[in-house]
Formats: sequence, C-alpha cells, structure tokens
Amino acid sequence: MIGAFTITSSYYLVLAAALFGIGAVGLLVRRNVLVMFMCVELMLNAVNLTFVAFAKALNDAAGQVLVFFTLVVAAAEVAVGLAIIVAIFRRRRAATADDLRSLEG
Amino acid sequence: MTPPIVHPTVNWLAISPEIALAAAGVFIVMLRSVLRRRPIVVPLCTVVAISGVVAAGAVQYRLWHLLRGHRAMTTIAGMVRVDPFGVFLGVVVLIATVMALLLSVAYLRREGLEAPEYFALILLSAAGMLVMTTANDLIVVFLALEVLSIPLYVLAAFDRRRLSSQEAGMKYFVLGAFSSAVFLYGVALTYGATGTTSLTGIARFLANTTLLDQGTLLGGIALLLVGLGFKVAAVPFHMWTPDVYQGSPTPVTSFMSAATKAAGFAALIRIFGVAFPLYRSDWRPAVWALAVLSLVVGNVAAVIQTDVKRILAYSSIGHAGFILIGFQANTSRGREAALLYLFVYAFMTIGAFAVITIAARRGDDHHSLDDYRGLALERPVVGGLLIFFVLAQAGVPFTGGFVAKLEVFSAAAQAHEYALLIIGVLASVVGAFYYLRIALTMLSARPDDAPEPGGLLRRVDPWSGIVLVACVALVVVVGVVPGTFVHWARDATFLL
Amino acid sequence: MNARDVLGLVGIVALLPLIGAAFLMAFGRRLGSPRAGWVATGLMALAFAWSVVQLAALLSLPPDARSHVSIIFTWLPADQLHVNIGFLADPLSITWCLLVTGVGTLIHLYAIGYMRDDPNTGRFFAYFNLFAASMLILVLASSYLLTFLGWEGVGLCSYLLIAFWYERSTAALGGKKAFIYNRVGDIGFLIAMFLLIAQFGTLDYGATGHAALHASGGITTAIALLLFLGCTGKSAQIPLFPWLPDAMEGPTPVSALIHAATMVTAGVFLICRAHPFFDASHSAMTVVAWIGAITALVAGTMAVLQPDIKRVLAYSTISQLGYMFLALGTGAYAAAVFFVLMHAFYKACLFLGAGSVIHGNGENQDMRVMGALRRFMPYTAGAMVVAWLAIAGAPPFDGFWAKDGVLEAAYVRHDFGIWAVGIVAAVMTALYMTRLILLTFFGNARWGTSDAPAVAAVSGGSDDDDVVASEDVEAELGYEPDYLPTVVYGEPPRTPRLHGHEPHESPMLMVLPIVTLAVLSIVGGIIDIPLRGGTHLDAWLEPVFRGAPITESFAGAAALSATALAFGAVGILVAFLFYRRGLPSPADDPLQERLGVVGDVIGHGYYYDEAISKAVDGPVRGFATFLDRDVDQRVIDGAVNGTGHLVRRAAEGLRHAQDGLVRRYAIGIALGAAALLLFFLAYAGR
Amino acid sequence: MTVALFFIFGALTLGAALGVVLARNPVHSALFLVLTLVSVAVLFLLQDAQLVAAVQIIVYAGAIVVLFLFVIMLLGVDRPEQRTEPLRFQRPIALGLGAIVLAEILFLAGHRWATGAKTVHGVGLTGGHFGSNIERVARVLFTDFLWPFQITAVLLVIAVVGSVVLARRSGERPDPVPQDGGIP
Amino acid sequence: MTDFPILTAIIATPLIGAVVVALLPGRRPELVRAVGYAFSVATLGLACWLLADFSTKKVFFQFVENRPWLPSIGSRYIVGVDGISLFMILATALLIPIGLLASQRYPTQRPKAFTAWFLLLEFSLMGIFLSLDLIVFFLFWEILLVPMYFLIQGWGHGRRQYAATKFFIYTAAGSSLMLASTLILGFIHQSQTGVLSFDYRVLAAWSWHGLSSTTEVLLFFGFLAAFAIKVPLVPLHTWLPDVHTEAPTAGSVVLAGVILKMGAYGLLRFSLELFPHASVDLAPLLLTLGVIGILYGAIVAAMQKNLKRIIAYSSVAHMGFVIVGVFSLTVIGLDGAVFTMLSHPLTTGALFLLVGMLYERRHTYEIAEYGGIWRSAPLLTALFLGAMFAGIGLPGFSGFIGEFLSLAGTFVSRRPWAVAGVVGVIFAAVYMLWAFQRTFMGKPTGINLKLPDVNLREVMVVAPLLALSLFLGLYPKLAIERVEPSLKRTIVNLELKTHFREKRPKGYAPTKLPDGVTASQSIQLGRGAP
Repeated sequence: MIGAFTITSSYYLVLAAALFGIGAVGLLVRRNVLVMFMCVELMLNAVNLTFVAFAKALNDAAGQVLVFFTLVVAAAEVAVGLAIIVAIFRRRRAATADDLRSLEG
Repeated sequence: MTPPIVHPTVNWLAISPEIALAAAGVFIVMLRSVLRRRPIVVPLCTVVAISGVVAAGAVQYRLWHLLRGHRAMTTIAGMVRVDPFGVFLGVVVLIATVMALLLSVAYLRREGLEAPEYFALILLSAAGMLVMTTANDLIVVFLALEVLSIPLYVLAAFDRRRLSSQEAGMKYFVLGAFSSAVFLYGVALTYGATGTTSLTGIARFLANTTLLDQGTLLGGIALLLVGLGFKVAAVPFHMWTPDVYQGSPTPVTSFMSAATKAAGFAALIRIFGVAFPLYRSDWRPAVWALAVLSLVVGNVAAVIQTDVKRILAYSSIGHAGFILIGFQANTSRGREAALLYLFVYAFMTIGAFAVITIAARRGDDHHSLDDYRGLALERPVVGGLLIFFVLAQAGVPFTGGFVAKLEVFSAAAQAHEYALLIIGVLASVVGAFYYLRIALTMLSARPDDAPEPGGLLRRVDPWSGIVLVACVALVVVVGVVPGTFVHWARDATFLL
Repeated sequence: MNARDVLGLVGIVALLPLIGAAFLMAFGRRLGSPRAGWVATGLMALAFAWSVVQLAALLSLPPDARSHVSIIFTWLPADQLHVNIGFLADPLSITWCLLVTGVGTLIHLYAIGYMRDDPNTGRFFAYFNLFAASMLILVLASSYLLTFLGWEGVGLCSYLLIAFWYERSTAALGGKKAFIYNRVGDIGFLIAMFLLIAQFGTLDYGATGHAALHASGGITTAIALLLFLGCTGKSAQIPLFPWLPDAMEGPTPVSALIHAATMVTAGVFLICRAHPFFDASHSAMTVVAWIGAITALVAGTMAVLQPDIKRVLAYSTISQLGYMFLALGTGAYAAAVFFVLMHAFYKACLFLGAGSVIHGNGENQDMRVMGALRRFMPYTAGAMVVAWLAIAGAPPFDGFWAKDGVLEAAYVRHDFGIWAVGIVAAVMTALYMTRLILLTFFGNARWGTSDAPAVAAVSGGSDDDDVVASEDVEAELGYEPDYLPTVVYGEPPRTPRLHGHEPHESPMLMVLPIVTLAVLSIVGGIIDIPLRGGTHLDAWLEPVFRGAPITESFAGAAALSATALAFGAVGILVAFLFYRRGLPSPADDPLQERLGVVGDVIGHGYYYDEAISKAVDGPVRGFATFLDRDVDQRVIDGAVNGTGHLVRRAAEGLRHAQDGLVRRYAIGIALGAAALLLFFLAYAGR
Repeated sequence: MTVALFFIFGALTLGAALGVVLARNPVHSALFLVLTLVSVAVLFLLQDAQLVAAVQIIVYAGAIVVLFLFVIMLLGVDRPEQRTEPLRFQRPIALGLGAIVLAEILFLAGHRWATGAKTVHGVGLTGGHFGSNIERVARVLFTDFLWPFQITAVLLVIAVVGSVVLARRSGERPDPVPQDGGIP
Repeated sequence: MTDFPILTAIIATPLIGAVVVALLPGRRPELVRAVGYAFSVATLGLACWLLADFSTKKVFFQFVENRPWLPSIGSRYIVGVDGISLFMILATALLIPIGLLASQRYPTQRPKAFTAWFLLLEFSLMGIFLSLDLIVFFLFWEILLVPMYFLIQGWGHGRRQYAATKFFIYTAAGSSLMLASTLILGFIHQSQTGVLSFDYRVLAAWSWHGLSSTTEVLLFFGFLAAFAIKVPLVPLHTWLPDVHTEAPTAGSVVLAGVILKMGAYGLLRFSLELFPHASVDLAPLLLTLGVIGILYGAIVAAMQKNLKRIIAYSSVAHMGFVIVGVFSLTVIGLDGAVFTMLSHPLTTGALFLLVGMLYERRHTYEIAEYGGIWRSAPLLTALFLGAMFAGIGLPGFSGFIGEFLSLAGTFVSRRPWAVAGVVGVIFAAVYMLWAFQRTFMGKPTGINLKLPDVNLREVMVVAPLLALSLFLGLYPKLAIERVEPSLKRTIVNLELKTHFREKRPKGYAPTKLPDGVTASQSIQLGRGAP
C-alpha cells in the first residue's frame, strides 16, 4: 500500500516552493534585520532543495554542484550583511528595518 | 575504472580582462596588509587600480579587433563566451570603472575616507561585471551578479560617518539578497525545465524539444526577469534605486548607475536573446510592461523630487525604460540601440555625478536643489556642465542622449511597437521637465543668506577634470557624428 | 507729346501730394507753420493744374476714346490673378481728380489760416496731403485692388485727422470709431473682390466690366451688394453712418475736405466705377436706392435739433449722401456725380464757414450761444447764406439743379415711393439748414449774456463716458487748448470763451476759400443744367456709363421742380416760425419743446448709436471677457496646467509609496514577481 | 520508509521555517533555522545527495547559523520583537502575495516539473562508472563548472574584504565633520 | 562658385559665431557685441547672396547638399532651398542682427551668454528651414528649444521660469509626437520598399500610395501635433502669451517672427507633401481651426491689459490667416500664407521692438501705466503707428497682401471659411487701435510726460522692418515670383496624388507646372533631376 505510493521529485519541489514562500513572506513581515536575513537563508535553502530534486529527477550531478555555489553565495552574503548590521548598530542602537528610513520619497 | 577528469581548456586571453581586474583588486588588498597605514599606500593603490583597468581595457581592445565581424570565443567548458557584444559592454563597464576611480581620488581625500579597500572593491565589482558580460551560463550569471553586487553593498555603506550611506548599503543588501534569491529560484526552475544552465544548451534544448508542460520554464523565465529587472532598476523592482543612489557616496553612485546597468542589461539581453529567443512572444509583452512602467514611473516620480541625486536616480529608472524599449524590440536594431544607449548613458550619468561629486560640500550630504541654486551663475563652467549633462540625458539634439533615444525609438518603430514608441517619446518630454528644473535652479539667483553653492570648491581637481572633459567630448561627439559609434554598436549586436 | 502720352502721366496727380506727404512727414516739424501749409497747398495746386491738363488731354480725344490705362508695374502676380499698379484716366476719374484737387486746394489754403497756431501743423499737412494722394489713387486706380488701397488710405488719413488732437479722448474715440465702421464696410469690398477673383480671375475694371455683362444674376447682385456694403461704410449710409457725426472731432478743415467734400463720396465713385454690376442687377439697384432715400430722410431728421453747428452739417452730409445713393439706385449716375460736385461746393463752403464761425467765436461751436453774428463776420455770413440757399434747393443755386436731377430721375423711373421720401427729406434739409443759419447769424446775440452755468461740463463722444471739463483740460495741459469736443444733443449750453472780446471775422486766408466756394455754389450748376445743350456733365460722362439705363427727358420736369420747391419752402417757413428771433435763452429750443419726445428721439439719432454702444459694452464685451477669462485662461490654459498638475499628483502618489521602508520595497519586488508569474500563467505559452 | 521520512522531515522543515518566521526572539528564530537546515539535509540524503547534505550541515548549520547567533549576542538584540505590525496592510499583502506566488508556481509547474533533458553533463547520480556521489559531484564541479568555481574564490575574497571594511571600528580615524542629525 | 556649400555656410556661420563668442572674455561686452554683429551680419550677407543666386525658374530644391549623417537609420544631412524656405531664411537672417541691435542696452546682464544663445538660435532656425531629411529636421527643430529656453530663462521678466518651462515642455510634447510619426513613417517605408531613408523627397514620392488612409491620417496628426503647437492653433496657443510676456524683446521678436512660422512651414513643406490625402480630407478641420484662430485671437487680444499679450494674441490671429491660406489648397492661398509668413516677422517684429523700447523706458507692459506718450515721444509713436497699420493689414503694407491672398485663395476653394475669416479684419483694427489709443493718445501724466523719444539706434532697429514691409506691400512680386514655383509644385503634387482636382469647384483651372517639368519629376520633388 505504501509501496504503491512513491515520493516523486514533484513532492520535493512543492515542498521547496512552500519553503521559498515562507521565506519570502517572512522577509516581508519581520522587522528584525537578522531574522530577515534568516528568511533569505530559508529561500536559498528552498532553491537548494529544488536543485537537488531536479538533479535527482534528471539524473544529473550538475544539480548538486549548483548547491555548492548557492552555499558559497549564502555564506558571502551573510558575512557582508552581518557586517553591515554591525556597522549600523554601532551608530544606532536599533536593529529593525523600519528604523532606517531617513532616505525616502 | 572511472574515466579520468579532463579539465576544460582555458583560453586565457578571453578571460584576462577579468583576471586583470581581480588580480589588481587582490593585489591592492595585499598591499594594504603589507604596507599597513603608510601614506604611500593610497596613491599606490590608485595607480594599481587604474593600471588594472587599463590592462583590462587593452585586452578588450585586442579582443574587439579579434572578434569584430561576428566571431566569438567560447572557453572553459562553454561557460565563457567572448563576443563583440560582451566586449562592447565590457568596455562600457571599464570606462565607467576608470571614471569612477578617477572621481574617487579627490572625493575620498575630501571626505577622509581614503582606504585601499575601496579601490579593491570597485575593481572586484567590475570584475564581476565583466564576468557578467561574457557569461554563457545561468549559474555564472548568478555568481557574477553576486560578485558585482556584494562589493556594491559594501561601497554603498562605505561612508561610515553618514548614516544615510549605511542605510543605503543596508537597503541595497536586503533587497539585493531577496532579488538574487528569486533569481536563483528562476535559475533552478529553468534548470529543471531544460536540464542545463548553459544558455546555448538551453537554446539547443528548446530548439529540439517541444515542451508539453511549459510551466516550469515560464516560471523560471519570469523569475529571471525579476532578478535582472532588479539589477537594471526596472519598475516595479526599482524602489531601492532612489534611496541607494542618494545615500551612497557619489562616485559609487556614478559607478552603480553606469556600470551596473550595463552589466545587468548584458545579462538580460544575452539570456533572453540567446536562451529564450523562441519564447519571445511570451516575454516581450512582459518586458513591454516593464518598459512602460519604468518610463512612466521613473519620469513622473522625478518631477517633484528635490534632491539632485534622487532626481538622477529616478531618471536612471526612466533610462532603464528607454533601454528596455530597445531590448523589447528583440531585433538587431533594438540591441544596437540598447548598446549605444548604455554607452552614451555611461558618459552622461557619470558626467552628471562627477559635477555633483565636485560641487557637493564636504560631507556629501547637501544635494537638495536649494544647495545648487545659483551654481551655474557663480561657477558657470561647473554649473554649465551639469546643465549640459542633464540636457543630454533629456535627449536634446546634438548630444549623444538624442542619438541614443533616436535609435531606441527607431527600434520600436521598426518592431511596430507604436504604443511603446509614443509612451517613450511622451515620457522623454516629462523627463525634460525635471531636467530643466535642475537647470532652472542652478540658473536662478541664490538668496543672499544661503551658503555659497559648491562649498569648498575652488578648483576642480585634475582627475575629475579629465573625467568631465572626456564625458563632454564623448557626449558631444556621439551627438554630432554618431556614425562610428553606431557602427560599433551594430558590430556588437551579434549574439549567437 | 500727344494726348495719350499726357494721359499716361496721370499718376503724377496722385504723386504730387504723395511727395508732399513724405516730405512733410520727414521735415514738417522743422518747417513749421505756416511754411508746411504752403508746401502742401502748393503741391495740391500743382496737382489741380495737372488735373486740368489731363482734362484738356481727355477733351482733345473723341468721346469714345476717352479712356486710357497706364500701367506702372506689376503689383500682385499670384497664380492666375494678375494685378497691376495702373491708372485709369477717363471722364469719371478726372472729374473726381478735379474735385479733389480743386476743392482740396481751397481747403488746404483755408487750413493754413485755421491751423496757424497749432504746434503740429507739419503733421497735419502731411496727413492732409497723404489723404489727397490716397483719394487720388482711389479714383485713378485701374483695378479694384488699387482702389482699395486708396480706399484704405483715405480711411487711415481720416482716422489720423479725426484723432489729430489725440489728447482729447473724444477725438481719439472718434477716429477709432470711423476706422472701425469703415472696416466693417470693407468686409463687403473684400468679399466682393474675392468673388471677382473666384468668378473672373481678375480685378481689373475693364475686364470685370466686360465680364459682368455675361455673369449670372446672382453673382452680379452679390458683387453689387457687397460693394455697396463697402460704400455704406465709407459714405456713412445706413447702417454704418454713426461714425460721421463723431468725426467732427477733427479740425474743421478735415471735416470740410474729408467728411463732406471728398472722401465720403468715394462710395458714390465706387458704384459709378462698378456700375456694370449694378446695371445688371435690378434688385441691388433697388436696395441702393431705398437705403439712400431712407438715409436722406432719417439723417435729415437727426440734424434738426442738433445744437452743434458741425454736427448739424455732419448729419446733413449723411442725408445729402443719401440723395446721391438714391440717384445711383435709380440709375442716374450722371445725376449722382453732378450732385457730388455741387454738394462738394456748398457743403465745403458751409463747413469752412462753420469753421470760421467757430474760429471767430472763441472756439465755440454751440449754436445755442451764438446768434446775430452776421454783423461781426459779414463775409462768412454772406457765403454761408448762399450755401444755405444752395443746399435748401433754391433756384438758381447749384443745389437746386442737383436735387432736381436726382428726384426727377427717381420719378421718371417710376420709383414714386423713393421720390416721395426724397421730397420729404428736402423739407428736413430746408428746416435744419434754415435753423442753422438763423441761430448762427440772426436773431438775438446769446454769446454775451449766457445763463449757462459758469463751468460747463463738456461731455465727450456718445460712446465715451469719461467727462472732461474744459478747465480740467487746461489745468492738465498748462495752456488753453484751442479746441473742444463737439456738443452733443442733450448737453447743457457751453460758456462762450470770448473772454470779453467780441466775435470777429476770420483772416483773409480763410475767408477767401469760403467766398470762392460760395461763388462756385452759385454758378456751379452751369455744368449740368437740364436744358437742351446744358447737360455738359451728362455728355462728358456718357462714355463711362454707357450701357446704363438712360434717363429719358421728361415733360413734367417743371412740375416736379415746383413740387420740390414748394416742399423746400415749407421747411424754411417752419424754421422761420420757430427761430426768427433766435432762442429765448440758450437752454430753450422752441422746436425741441414743441416736438417733445419725438425731439429727444431724433436728437439722439433714434438712439441708434447708443444702442450699438450698449451692445458693444454689454453682451459683446461680456462675450469677449468670457472668452478671455473663462475659455482661454480657465478652460484651455487650465487644461494645460491641469496636465502638469496631474503629473505632479501622480508623482506625489509615487513619492508616498516610496516611504523609505525596506520591507515596502520588498513588497514591490514581490508584487512584480507575482504579476509577472501571473502574466506567464494567464497569457504565455498559449 | 522514504515516504515516512519525507513526510516527517518535510513537515519538520516547514514547521521549523514557520518557526523562524514566527518566533519573536531572534535567538529562537536562529535555532529554528538550524532545525530547518538539518531537516533539509535529511531531505537531501533522501535524494541521493550525500555530499551536499553533509556540507549543508557543516557549512550552514555549523558556520552560518553560528555567525547569526554570534552577531545576535554581540549586538544584544535578542529582545523579543513587537507582535503588532506598524505598517498597514503589510501582513495581509505579504501573506496574499506569498500565497499567490506559491499557487502560481505550483500551477505553472503543473504535473511535470522536471521537463529538462537528462544527464546533460554526462555524469548522472546513478549509473555509469563515476564512483561515489562525492566523485560524481567533483567530476562535474572541476570540469564543466570550473569557471564558476573560480568565481566563488573571488566572491569569498570579496566577502572577507567587505566584512573587514564594514566591521572595522569607525573610531580608527576621528570624524572630521559633525555626524548626521540622526533620524527622528 | 557653384560648388560653394552656401547652405551649410548659412547654417554654420551662426554656430561658429556662437562658439567664438563663448570663447571671448566675458569682461569685454563691446567685443562680444561686435563679434555677434559680425557673424549675424555675415549670415545675412550669405542669405542675401542666396537670394541673388536663387533662380526663379527652378521648381525644385536648389543648392542641395547631401552627406551621410546617421547611417544606421538612413538619416542624411540633406539641405536644400526652395521658394518656401528662401524667405524664411531671409527673415531669420534679418531679425537676428536686429534683435542683437535692439538688445544693445537692455537687457544689460551677461551680454556674452545672450549673444551666444542668440546666435545658436539662428543656427537652429537655419537648420530647420534648410533640412530636407526628416530626422535632421527634427534635430534642428528640437535644438531650437534650448537657446530659446535659456534666453527666456536668463533674460526674461517676472515669471520667466514658468514661461520658459512651459515653452519647452509644451513644444517638446508636440514635437515628440512628430518624432514618433517620423520614425513610423520611415520604417513603414522600409518595410515596404526595403530602403531606409528619411529623405523627405523619397518619402513624399512614396507615402501617398504607400500608406493606408488610416495610417496616413494618424501620422498626419502626429506631425500636426508639433506644427499646431508652434503655429499656434487654437486651442494649443496658451503658451504663446505667457512666453511673449516674459521673454526679452529680442526673444519675442524672433519667437513671433520666425519660430511661429516653423509650424506653418512644416505644414506646408511636410504635411501637404507627405500626407496629401489626409491634408485634403482634413482641410475643413484645419480651415475651421484657422478661422477660429483668426477670430478668437482677435477677440481675446482685445481684452488684454498687457501690450505684449495683445501682440501675442494678434500673432495667433495672424497665424490663423496662414493656416487658412495653406489649407485653402490653392496656389493663391499658399501665396498668401507664405507671404504672411514673410510679412508677419516684419510687422510684428517691429511692434515687439517698439513695445520693448517702451519697456526699457517704463519697465512695464501694462497699458494702464501708459497714456499720451505721443506728446513726449512723437517719433516712437510714428513708428508704432506705421507698425500698427502694417500689422492691421493696411493695403500698401505687406500684411495686406498676405491676408488678402490667403483669404482670396480660401474663397476660391471654400467660401464660408473665407467669409468668416474676413470678419477678423475688423477685429484686428479694434484691438490694435484700442491699444494704441490707450497707450499713445489721451493726456499724458506724470512720468509719461517726460519719456525720452527714440534715439538713432532704435530708429535703425525698427525702420528697416517697416521699410521692407512697405516695399513688399508695394512690390510683392519680388517674393511671389520666387515662391510661386514651389507652391505650384506643391499643389500640382497634391492634385496628382489625390483625386482632389475633381473636388475643386467648377471652373477652377488645374494648376500647371512650368514647361519641361514632368508630373513624375514633380512627385519625386526633383530628386535626381538636374
């Protein structure tokens, strides 16, 4: 019964899409910049999951290779992003995105 | 048992511009760590940076002559494709880079921001842009996007004394990360739909296969468009632009506006031209909408702005709209127009930002129109140059801006995109309004109690002078005798 | 040098005063008074002499050959249209030349005296000469277009001369009014020319004259009526007459020359010139005749109660011009021309006499404060009495013959209605002229013992509401101006400004022309006495009007003359009845009291002018204001600026969206992504 | 077995992701993030991606999240966030957009997601004589993806330089002009 | 001598002058002025030489030069002159030195920049009237805005910023649509024939059979948008009074004198040839707008309280005559239109100069501030009288010839419009005489009693214009015989391309070309013909 029910890559892809959606919504609704970054990580993870699922579906190792690049990018982004937050935080004791609105119009 | 790993052949000439820039960047970092805080380090780094750009430029020159006449080099497992198109935009990037570097010299000294890392970051970002111009694989495009963006996030936030600078960096970063995640998801979907990330591979696959389920591919295309639309500041992905342009140090803004746009459009045109030509009837309407929105929003929103940098930011959104017109036509003429526009725009915008860099008082914080009141009266040359550049951006005849707009509009006319054409010409009229507003302000007398415009400006430093002269010369020459430049752009339109 | 060569130089007639005008415009101020006047007069005299030479040259030719066109150069070669600057010398034009230069010379002479003390004599004579030149071009032109040039030229000079004393608002308004009324008429002239171009492709008198013979009735009627519209403007006929009374604001020689003797007869001239079109259209002729008759009567009644000596003469001129059109309308062209000539003599005499009276009477032109002046200015009085008899139609003065010819023509053509109106109008003529003479030269002397208020308010022209007191004028200018606005009906009598002096006769320079014209009024009729062998003028003009309906000589002519005389006598008698002792006091006019409301109506010119002024000030100005304020500024410019505001409003909205919050910006990106996906979902791939 | 694992870890992934978004305290968010990453790593394992799964845990959970926590602690921003959303319509729009985008992706993809060509790069996950997963990945990475691999090197240099520049103490050099007035 | 590129010289001389002036030291205004005069007078000299060399026999373009400019879109630098443009060139060349001379004393500030912009203005105007390539034409058309903008902005009065911006945006909006239409036209031509060219002669020889009627009408409106705003046609005129009121005298002179003619010139040169069917079909509309312009301009002018606004609205009325003349579609009407275009610069130019002189004395344009000027300034008044009556259209002055021919031509083809237009003749007298009365007549008070009269320089500025107006009024043949071959060609082409001839009123003789010119040559606009 269970054997008849197989998990195709579509399941993973839908799961990844949902994860991407959660990450995106999280970025929109959270004010803490750090949490916003985490949401970006969620989105990137969703993409990784997508890559891996496609790699499986297409029987292509390249899909898994792409995950590495995503990882590197995520790491680099986090490093720089956190540095920016630290720099700002030194000036102002505030970490929410809504506090930074001197530039507008 | 297992077959040996065969490393791909590398055509070093094809990637040497990137290598030159990256090497110069890394070299600067090394110098910084070796020389520490000796006074020699900044001039030395400047020289190294400029040498790097010049070296890259020399290679591009060589490549141009090698490749002109519809030839291309593909190397490193097909990931790099050097063709006249890439070289042309690479040259635009390099021009923007060297001019931004020249502008930075005096600026950094004035603002007390002198740091070798600044030059390194600009060079590395430029290297990313060059990678972008020759990228033949979606993942390379993505990585190039990151390589060019991350230094820009840092550079935007480079002025530690100004919170607005840090805010700009922050906003740019958050939105950039968001949009690149979206772009990456687009890459993933495209990969899933075609089994490859290589542009030529995608094209080959799509040419040979009839997809019954196009959904994944179309979703991928849409998300790719979002990510690149963000980079070129197309509406509705534009909202970072005014804030970031305003907050960033002005030379960085000039670099961003000219070079990033060139790189972004390089990717946009190449991806959609090479990989998805068969889907043009699908993506052209979408680009049409982006173009119209960019034209309207960019030009209309600028009308009531009071900060000069912000006005130019909105205008750059409008310019993205004009370039999108050329892109949207999806013809050789359209690409030619877009290329010429990017070329001319680099000079027009850097020229304008150069004047703003020079005229800004120390602190880089006084860019409201009131601060520019009377500038053209009291400093006729500097003020007159800004007027010249904004008029060129408005598309006044006998400037490159006019020729560029003309080319873009003719592409639309040839492609029978009449609605887009008319919206474009009307948008350029609305645009003229705020450009004139800048001119008008600079020509009207300053109240007696207001501080002198231009602040400490007594003499234009020679490096900025070179930039200004070059920009004026190029904008005028393209406007008066456009033949040669149009010819170059036409030679560069060849994609496949 | 044969006669044709001489006729080829007919242009010199016009050229002489033109040279004078140009010369005086340049040097008139330096020349000063009276030298400028002498220059102008001399040139006019020369022109007269040359006209006489032209006359002789024409006479030397056989009657049928008395027409010569001399082309100077091509003026307007546009497509098929080809208009030359060319002069046509024929009996008609030379007649007018003689009139203009002859009477013109006399009036120039008079003006030397009249304008002696004016600081702007040079300018005056420049305009005067320019007027003469324009008038001569008008009559000598060989095409409608060149006539139109002269036509407008005289209009210009009329404007400049009426408004010569520009500091007086009534003069300025009078000039403007004259020009604009004339322009209204010009529309007719212009459209007539367009019609000629459209139909015949030419504006040449000769060619159109021939073409008119073959043109359809509708076209000829249209052309004739349109030309006549032009004539009503220039010759002050109904409906375009109100400018002429206000034209009296000009110096009196101007009134005499332009607004009595010459310019106003241009309309008569034009119809004579264009007679083929009128000949071909009976309905147009009828219109002309009736308009003329009604004008003669109506203007005559308007003149009856006018207090101002010049305004009486102005209305009289309108009325007399009506007679001329009456004659034209009945086809009696020669009679009309004869009337023009005779009218020129006696009306010029009357105007110059009036000028002399005004001049000798402390610049007063209010007849109510005159009286018994014959003792102080005998020559003027004598001359004016002669002219009075002439205009009233007493034989054997020239007016008798002229009026007789006109009325007879109407009667013969069986236009009895017109004839009757003409006869009644003759009563009016006799009445108001007798009143004028009696009030001015006879009866009690009212100029010394005025019961008028010490400071008389002098109101301006009828369509001007700003009130100018003479003292104010003096105070303003720092000197006493030697001119004042004309007196309009209903105005209180003015204080004579004799300052203790008595009225005096004018100098010889002014008297001489008056007397000459009086003599001409007596004997002038000789040229066209309706007796066998006496119709010189008819014979002279016959080649011009060939093809026009012939007026048969009529057996009952004597009876008709008697009737007219009888009616004229009635008018004179009525005037004597009321005015033989002058006025009881300057403020009381017995006839006016007797007429009551009717008096007010005719005194105000049937309120015609007032009605027009009201209309212009009310609805017309209101409409223009509406166009300016509401349509132009609010709607049209409002739409333009509204577009700008719309853009601005949109920009405000966009600025509002750009609220500085990075999460909002992210929403923008997400929104874009959703929209793009939606687009690909809904549209793409199909 | 795989079905059960998928549903368990799938649910865990989504739940933890929701936890990241919903947790008021950033520290909790970071911990939920770790949970998400680990769950995803398990899902990787289920898809024959052993190397990637390992790297996922080492790099992501091990390095990146630690970095997050480090910064949270450094800055002392572990105060809970206000529940109320100050921006009007932000949440409904965000949720609506999220739902729409998700629905659109799912609808667009339809039944078949992976429509692409198989094994374009010549190295499949299974089959062929390419050895283990690590070898297969390495084979592709160092041949076809050599150029991107080199670019990542530049990217890391940039990350280092950028972080250093930004995080450097601004007190290194005295500010020559008065600072900004700050933001109201 | 025939090889000398005289047209290029005419275009380039002012440009060189502007550059030279810009390079001169700003501290030597007298030197700047001298150089300005030198270059503008040199241009005038070249223009007169052109007039002398211009053949009255040739129907097509003369002195044509043809060089590549922007090959990618087939745009070439093609200049040529025919009767239509010849007198626009002359009018421009005449008004520029006069404008400079008029500005010698006032405005006082920054003479160098003023002179340079003024010469640039001349440069662009010459380019507009000589270009035969639609793109190059647009190039000059658009660049004109820049010097004009800076002249108004830098040397205008009161609300000059508003006026300058309004001018720029308003006219740019119109011309942007023209650009769009030009490009569409060119590329439709390319798609049909494979040749990408913006040579007006090439397009004119093709468009009449190459375009669908809807396309033709739409493109016609695209061009009309630019031309109608420049003319200006009611209701697109409201920029004009604002701009005139605020512009410096010299700017007003050139604006009213030449810039307004650009629109009519464009209609005549481009619309009639490129869109013959639309021109014929829409002629009633344009005629109606023209007549409305005549009447509306005159009525609104009468209500103005500002001298410059009066003259501005009078220009609207005068340009109405031009439009009526053009769309009468008769040779006489076109003669009248072109003649008005030639005459209006003279008369209105003189009026603006004189009003400018009043402004220099009193620093106001408000009529209420004046009164009785005649006494203190008789010479000024005399000049004004002359200019006024020349403007009213008194026979003997050039204005009359133009109006007369325009209306006569209209009457020949379409009577009701002509009759309505004639009424404007009255209104012209009303508003001008009224303004004159209030300004110059009446009793002077206060400062008006002691206004200085015009000096020799000021007489020298105005007198030539009036003298020319008088000369042309008496000898219009000088212009008409040079203009008419071109106009005949235009009408013949119109008749050949459309079935317009059949619609003519009965008895209207078909227009004939001069001997030796074939119909096909005419439609080709003489391209390739000797």
